[in-house]
Amino acid sequence: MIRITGGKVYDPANGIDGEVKDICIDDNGRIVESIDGGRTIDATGMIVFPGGVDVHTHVAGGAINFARAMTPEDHRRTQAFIRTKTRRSGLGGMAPTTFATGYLYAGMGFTTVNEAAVPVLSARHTHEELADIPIVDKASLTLMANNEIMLDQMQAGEYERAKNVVAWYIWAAKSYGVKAVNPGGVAAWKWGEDAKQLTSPIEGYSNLTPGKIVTQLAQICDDLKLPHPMHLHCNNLGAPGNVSTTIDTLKHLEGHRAHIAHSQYHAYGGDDWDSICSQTGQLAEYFNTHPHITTDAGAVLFGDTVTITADGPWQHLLYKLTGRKWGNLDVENETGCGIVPYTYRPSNLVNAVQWASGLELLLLIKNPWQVFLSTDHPNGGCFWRYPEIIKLLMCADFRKECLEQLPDKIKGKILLPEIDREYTLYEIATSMSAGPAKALGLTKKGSLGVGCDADVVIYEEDPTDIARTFAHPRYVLKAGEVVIEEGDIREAPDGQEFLVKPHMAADTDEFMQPRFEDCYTMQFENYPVELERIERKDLQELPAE
Amino acid sequence: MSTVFRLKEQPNVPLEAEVLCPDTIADLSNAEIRQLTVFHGKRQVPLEDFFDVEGDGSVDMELHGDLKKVRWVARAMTKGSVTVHGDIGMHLGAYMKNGRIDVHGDASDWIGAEMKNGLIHVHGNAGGQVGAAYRGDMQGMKNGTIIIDGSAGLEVGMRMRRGTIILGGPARDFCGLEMKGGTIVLREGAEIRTGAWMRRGTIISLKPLQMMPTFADSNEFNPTFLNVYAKHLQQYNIDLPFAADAGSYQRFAGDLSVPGKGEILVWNPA
Amino acid sequence: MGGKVTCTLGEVKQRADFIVYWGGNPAECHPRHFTKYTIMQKSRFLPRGRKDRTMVLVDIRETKSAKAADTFLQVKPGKDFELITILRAMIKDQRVTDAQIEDTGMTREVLDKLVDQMKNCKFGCMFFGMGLSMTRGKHMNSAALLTLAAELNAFTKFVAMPMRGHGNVTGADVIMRWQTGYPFGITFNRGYPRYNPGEFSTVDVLVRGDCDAAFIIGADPGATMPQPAIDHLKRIPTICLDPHITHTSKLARVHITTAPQGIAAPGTAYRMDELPLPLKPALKSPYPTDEEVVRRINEELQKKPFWMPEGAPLTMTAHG
Amino acid sequence: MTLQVVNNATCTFCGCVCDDIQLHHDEVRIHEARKACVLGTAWFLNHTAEKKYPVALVDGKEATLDEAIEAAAHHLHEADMPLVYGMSNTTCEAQKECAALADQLGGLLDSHTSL
Repeated sequence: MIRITGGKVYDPANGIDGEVKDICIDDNGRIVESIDGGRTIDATGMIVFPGGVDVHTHVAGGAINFARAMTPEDHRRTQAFIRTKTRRSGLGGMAPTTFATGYLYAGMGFTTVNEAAVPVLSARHTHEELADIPIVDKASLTLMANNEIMLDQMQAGEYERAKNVVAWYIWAAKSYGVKAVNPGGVAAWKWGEDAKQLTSPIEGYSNLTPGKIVTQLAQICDDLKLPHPMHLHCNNLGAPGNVSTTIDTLKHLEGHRAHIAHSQYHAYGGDDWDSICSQTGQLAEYFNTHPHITTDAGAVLFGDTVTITADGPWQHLLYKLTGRKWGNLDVENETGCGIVPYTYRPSNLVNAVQWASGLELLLLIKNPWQVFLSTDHPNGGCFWRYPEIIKLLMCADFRKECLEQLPDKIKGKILLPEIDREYTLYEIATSMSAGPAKALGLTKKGSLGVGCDADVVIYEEDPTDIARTFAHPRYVLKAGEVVIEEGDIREAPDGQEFLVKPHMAADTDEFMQPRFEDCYTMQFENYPVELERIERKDLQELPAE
Repeated sequence: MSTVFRLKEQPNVPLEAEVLCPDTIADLSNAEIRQLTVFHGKRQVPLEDFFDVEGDGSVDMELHGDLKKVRWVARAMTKGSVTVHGDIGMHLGAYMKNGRIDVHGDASDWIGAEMKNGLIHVHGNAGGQVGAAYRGDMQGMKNGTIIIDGSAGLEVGMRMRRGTIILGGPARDFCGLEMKGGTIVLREGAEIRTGAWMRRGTIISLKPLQMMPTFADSNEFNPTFLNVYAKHLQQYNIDLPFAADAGSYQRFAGDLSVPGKGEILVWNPA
Repeated sequence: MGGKVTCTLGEVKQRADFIVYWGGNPAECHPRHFTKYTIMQKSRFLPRGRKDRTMVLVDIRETKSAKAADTFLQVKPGKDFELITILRAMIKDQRVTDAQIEDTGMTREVLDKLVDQMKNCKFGCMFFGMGLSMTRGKHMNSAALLTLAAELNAFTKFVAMPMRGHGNVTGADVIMRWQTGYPFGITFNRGYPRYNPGEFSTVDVLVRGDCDAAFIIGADPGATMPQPAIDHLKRIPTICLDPHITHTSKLARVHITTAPQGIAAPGTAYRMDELPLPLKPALKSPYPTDEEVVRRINEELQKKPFWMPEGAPLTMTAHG
Repeated sequence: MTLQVVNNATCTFCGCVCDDIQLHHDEVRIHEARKACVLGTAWFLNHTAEKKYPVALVDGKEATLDEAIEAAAHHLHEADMPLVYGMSNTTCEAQKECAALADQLGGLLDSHTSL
């Protein structure tokens, strides 16, 4: 039992904005009305947040593990977590090891993460890695938008079948929902092509367009009653002028719930790399008038990182542009992924536009319940740099200083210099915790309400440096256990995984088996991840319609 | 006065001793130096368990003994000198920024790896990856000079960006692999795959080389820069032939597979 | 600088119309590779199966696999690296002389055709075996082929993949990457992982005598390593886990018999394309599993004092 | 006697890791491995559930499992630079324990890949 007393509490889920109140935690790791006895943590003069929730990150699975192998030079220079008698060692950096991933997230007060891209074939592998990420709770999303068995059903107009296929895959992968990447484009990339127009049929299909895939998949996610709506990585990522594709995609989503991933990468105007400019105004306006759609920023921070996405065409372009290392991994029948180490530089005009665009979206979308903190780790920057973004959001003066590093020709290409908005602590708590938890449908996360998981962060305000405040919480509690205290990792307990079991037609197995055997190289029976492999889980069975 | 280190106890397993560096010991007393931590395998022990130390700290160090298992000596040194009497282990002078290292004996692998500047002179033989990049890094040595009187192992100067490596004896395979700049002088030639995948830079060999197929054989010549370069090398007591009456250099350009703009000059005595 | 461009075997099965095996003999070493994953399969994109695919075998000698190939190219021993580098130059239209080509055992005509096939296929895949990766040049030979495959993506879709032998060695690679950041050749002597093949790789460590105890599992270095390495294993306390009494068991101070994986021990194994598969043991072994024995050793060690000094820092900047 | 059947069993002999093998066994010995290649068949048929070897040997003498585990832990704990090597013919679960072992020991960790 723990009582946190005297702290200013920011709990947007319950409308609490800086009120001094006690938070009580029982022995089951839940927040309760009151307790008798137990430890008291004096948080007088400090601020109390619900634990952070990362709605979109890449921390486990084949792709990030590929990136680890490609960047030994980064591991050599990064933060090392030293082995203790009870705690495993690890390395931070651009693609941290699993153990370090847990330490780093918890170390800045994040207690729940969503691994946003899992090919079903590597789901078993991803769960093994997730199990090795300590402290935080985890969810994962299955990559669907280029799955050929599903696309065939959509092409044939068999919506119900397509829906069952999606449900079957979610359950086979033991995941929490659906991620759609570059719908139709990855399938085309396997032939070295891309899908850039929402209304032209994709390579290999007669009438199936990316637009139709987007609409139907969003409908499927709604009909399956997934707690998290379709999580969409739009077509045409990173390309000048792609904002029109993005808006067009959003229009295909009218009437559906959806979460748009890393919208910074989808908010550009211009015709080429020289004329690229920010079009975040347009995109933010769309969000401001469509409150049922959420997004995460996918903000870019200057410095080294490794880009890794299921968007193979974009990766090949980056490889050609940078001449650096390139890894690419295509997965049968499902998806592909590419990996390129990259350095974002303020002197580079394109990078400067990207940097500004991410912040602009966070500042121009008015409702923090709609736009969340993310860097699309590791693509725009490493997740452990989130405190830098918080500082940029909270201090207009600091933004102005940073703007001075940008090249002169940036003038007129970005909106950031004209924006004065500064996030309040309440808005930060919304954008990094309450909002993403709600979008993910995790009802016990992102809230300090009675009955919620006692994931609590206590920061000591450092008025001279907000980034420092958020990078070094005084205490972090995970399920009521003090895991970080005075900057040290005290405990590294295992977190749990969130899974859903969607409803599907009884004959789905029989339907899937012959199609499966047609395109995969492993046995149908050996393919689904066994439920008992996931040791600590929170399983939600979804009702039929 | 130099600080003198004598190995008194032969390490059983590798001894990682990056504290044996002028930058670390310069301002320390003898007693403090003795207490510096070295890693005998995984055991963290005081330096004095393995070394007798004479004198207080200075920027000049002398090491004596069979130091084959002693690694990381003079890591990232920026000043002074290190003189080794005996054989020395891996990573000698890796990341070195300035100063001078002399080895009167043999050196192991990765000497001067990713060094930025300074001079390393090995009077015996060296191992592989001299002045090379560590795994995954884009660039090996960025400047400075490494002289090996004897032979060297695999991947000499791998991905080097600038600076000079001079080998008195032969090099093994992949000398100048993925080289990006700088100069390698081979007085006794090399085994195979010299200059493989090189982008830029120069390899000068005084003995015939077995060339990679992806180098184009161009003209024979005596470039004037060699004249200047030969004079530059005289400070290290290296004689590079350049007089037209003594012979000429055959020039190979490559590696075409990259395609790169490196050159390999092979001396053809008259 | 190159990279690694690869795919799962299902992609090869479905799409690859051009397949190269380099330095491997799948007919005898991976007998079902042809039929299950590559040339013999029919798919929606390659409905006629073998007829829709072209296979080239490159090796230093004509093995049984050559019978299955459309073209067999006999490279001179030790010239793989040179040949791959020539191909890298040729796909970029760089001039290589006939004499240089012939030095690898090839002719210009043969290579022109190969380059043409590589550039004009719809989906190409190169598999490379130990004939490439374990001969002179070693990891550079593999790097050459991976780079060639990456560069071919300027013209078409092209991937490359090692033909891993040795059971579940891929699993070890994958797990070490996520737990330590590195695939093999790791030391934890500073309390966190560091990596340097050549320094921390086993043959080098043993030959130089750089370790003073060895724990060997799922391998028999006593039978396969060079003599100086074996001699060192004899000198130091060696512990060996194996379902059989092996050469290593005989020189070891401690041998523990364990259940063979997949036959009597359950768990997971990774296929060469890094896909994990569940194991379904048929038999119940009288011996414990490897997993159980190593876990018990770990538990036993937990009871002993920890080796790191008290008060050592918990984090630091890595040093390598 | 009727044999028991395991469907879709996985063969770990080579990197193909075929997972469509049908094993026919009598609990002691596998009599048939359908769909397996020659290498896989040999692999399955050459292992039995018989107790052919001692549980453990310590310094060449038969020992109990407990004694052997204690001896192993003792040697590894004493060493200044222990090596953990191999991991080809074993499960991922055991490999994870091996990585944990090397981490706990502060030793070297390496697989067949480095050969």
